[in-house]
Amino acid sequence: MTLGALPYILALVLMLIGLYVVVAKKNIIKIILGVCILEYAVNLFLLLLGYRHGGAAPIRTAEQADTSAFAAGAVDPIPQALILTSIVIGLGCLALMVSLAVRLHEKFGTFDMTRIRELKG
Amino acid sequence: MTQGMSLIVKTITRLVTSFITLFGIYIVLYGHVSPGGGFAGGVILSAGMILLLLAFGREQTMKIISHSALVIWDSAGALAFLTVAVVGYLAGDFFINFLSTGEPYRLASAGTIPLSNMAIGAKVGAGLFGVFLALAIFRPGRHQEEE
Amino acid sequence: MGNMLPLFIALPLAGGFLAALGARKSSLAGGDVARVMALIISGCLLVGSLALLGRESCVYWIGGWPSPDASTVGLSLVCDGFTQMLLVTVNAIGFFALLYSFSYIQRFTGRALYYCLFLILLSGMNAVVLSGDLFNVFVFMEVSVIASYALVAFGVERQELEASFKYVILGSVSSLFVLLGIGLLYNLTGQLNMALVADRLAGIETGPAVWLAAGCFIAGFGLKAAVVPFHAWLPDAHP
Amino acid sequence: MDPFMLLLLALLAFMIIGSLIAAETEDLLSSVVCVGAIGAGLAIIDLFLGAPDLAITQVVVEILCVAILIRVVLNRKDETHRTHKDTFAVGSVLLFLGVLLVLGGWAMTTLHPFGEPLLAGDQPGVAQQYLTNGLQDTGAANYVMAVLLDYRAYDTLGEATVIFVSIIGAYVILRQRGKLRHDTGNESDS
Repeated sequence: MTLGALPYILALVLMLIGLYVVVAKKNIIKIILGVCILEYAVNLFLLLLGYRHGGAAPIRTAEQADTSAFAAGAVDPIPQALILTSIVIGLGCLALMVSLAVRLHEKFGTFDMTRIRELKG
Repeated sequence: MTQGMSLIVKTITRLVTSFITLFGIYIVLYGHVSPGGGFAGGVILSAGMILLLLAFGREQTMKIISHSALVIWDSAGALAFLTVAVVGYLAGDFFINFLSTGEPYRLASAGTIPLSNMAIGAKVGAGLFGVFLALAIFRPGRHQEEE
Repeated sequence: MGNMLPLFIALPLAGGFLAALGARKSSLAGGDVARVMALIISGCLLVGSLALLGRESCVYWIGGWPSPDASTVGLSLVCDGFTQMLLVTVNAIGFFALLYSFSYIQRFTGRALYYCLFLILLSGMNAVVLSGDLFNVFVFMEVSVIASYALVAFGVERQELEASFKYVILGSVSSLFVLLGIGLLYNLTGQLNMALVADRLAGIETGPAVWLAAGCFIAGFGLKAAVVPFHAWLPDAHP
Repeated sequence: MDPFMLLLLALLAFMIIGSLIAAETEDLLSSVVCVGAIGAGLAIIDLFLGAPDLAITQVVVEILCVAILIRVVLNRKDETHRTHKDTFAVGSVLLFLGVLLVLGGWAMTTLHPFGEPLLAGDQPGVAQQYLTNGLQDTGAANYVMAVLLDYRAYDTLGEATVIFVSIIGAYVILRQRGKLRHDTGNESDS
């Protein structure tokens, strides 16, 4: 295993922890938090993909007049744009999941998935 | 929640909220020359209004901003962003940057990008605060007997 | 003819935003206006997709960005034979589902919001079918899928809420798998345009990273489409 | 190993430990707070990896998420942790995740290594074109905004629609009543 892949693998570990929470936990809020962790991990992975050693932020100031020097030293802007979109999508999903959780708690009086299944019908 | 928090919190909130709103507007307007942008600024605007809601309670806040006004701002922001795209379509291509790009590093540069940022900022600010307000005014168990 | 393509997305989106504007004022009138608008827009889309049928394939570049051979900076809408067929299918099913739902939706509150969600679902599906960019497919798949989460829970009864919650969780996890796959492909090829990604992938040898990306896409889209090993959520959500 | 890399690995370890605590703690409120700490760690990593836009957005979104989740968790009772634990199911899940970790880790060693993305070379990615031509093409000094709102503005239309439709969905789900009663006279939502 080379060192160059170590940050990727740590992001993968974070993803799998999120997946574990989603699959193994029975509490609605815990499951929502698991989806949040998974989303952070995927965002982190995309961010790690875009970095280059010693890279500067892709925001130019008036002092950086030389375009080719800037283009050779800045980090990749595409993953950042993708992550911004993905953060927004995650926030939308979170709003929807939280309102569903509130409604489920009102109807069943609990956040426990197993008891919600028992109560059905 | 209904009555709001203590006098200290209310006073501080009164002082701070205007600055939070100002910072949110700054982040929205300068998104194309410095870090930030419509989405981050919109979330800051909605966070300022959430602070108002938490400090003063929902009755006081809903006197200032009603729920239907929030829905209208939300849809209007989305429509404004779509309008930028459609005007570009009429001018040649969907989402073409139909304004001149101007001189870089100035506020009035980059063509349609500041317009889009403003539309997204209004939309996101109103929409997220609307969700929080809907969660706050949701009272559980009020119509349990109807089933 | 390619100039018509953005309207398949812009028209229902505008309808959806306008329908939400009318949702608060007076619910009954807002619902009726939204219904007429949804009917007109859906009919226009059906006619438009039928008119596209049988034409030669075309590519529409959004934003007017030039497309040099090596790499493309803009996003594209692609319309070839298969896309035309899918477009007709999506819009025909949308139109007839809308006709059927007129009487069904009468018994619910908040009908303007229903038409808003329906139109946005339709525009998301049209955009997924037309898109020529990997990340764009992801974004508009999220648009249509989030609208369908809300539509599953529209009656806010117990079983609808539970089914919708399961659907949201599985849907979110599967879209994150798709996003992971897109990230892997972007790292391998440096492109997001589908044609260019395929082009570059043919040039490099198929290593484990490509297999991981393929596995992510199969798991993600499989969960969304409920193909056989991933079908557990479907009976709950569509009773 | 240079200090930059050490710092990055320390922050990643912080995020992993935070997520483990969030997964295993029994109190929902502390779980929510742990997820907030993970988001803060992600914001710091954003700053280190040259993404100030993302850092701002991540911090404010984090605050909003934690505020919403705490609002939901407070004052709602919950007794999930008293239910039985199924050791066999947890064990099989862990086994499956371990297999995924080995396979995925093996695949990730064959990616372009960290810090050397596909930007230069004989077949450069599309990002190099954005970095070279962005200022002349769009006039925006912030290249992320140039990509987000000009080159790929259509994506951002989708993003705005996502947030719009999820807000409308939350309104729909939080309506007081789904079905009309017998008389259609008083129709109201939320």
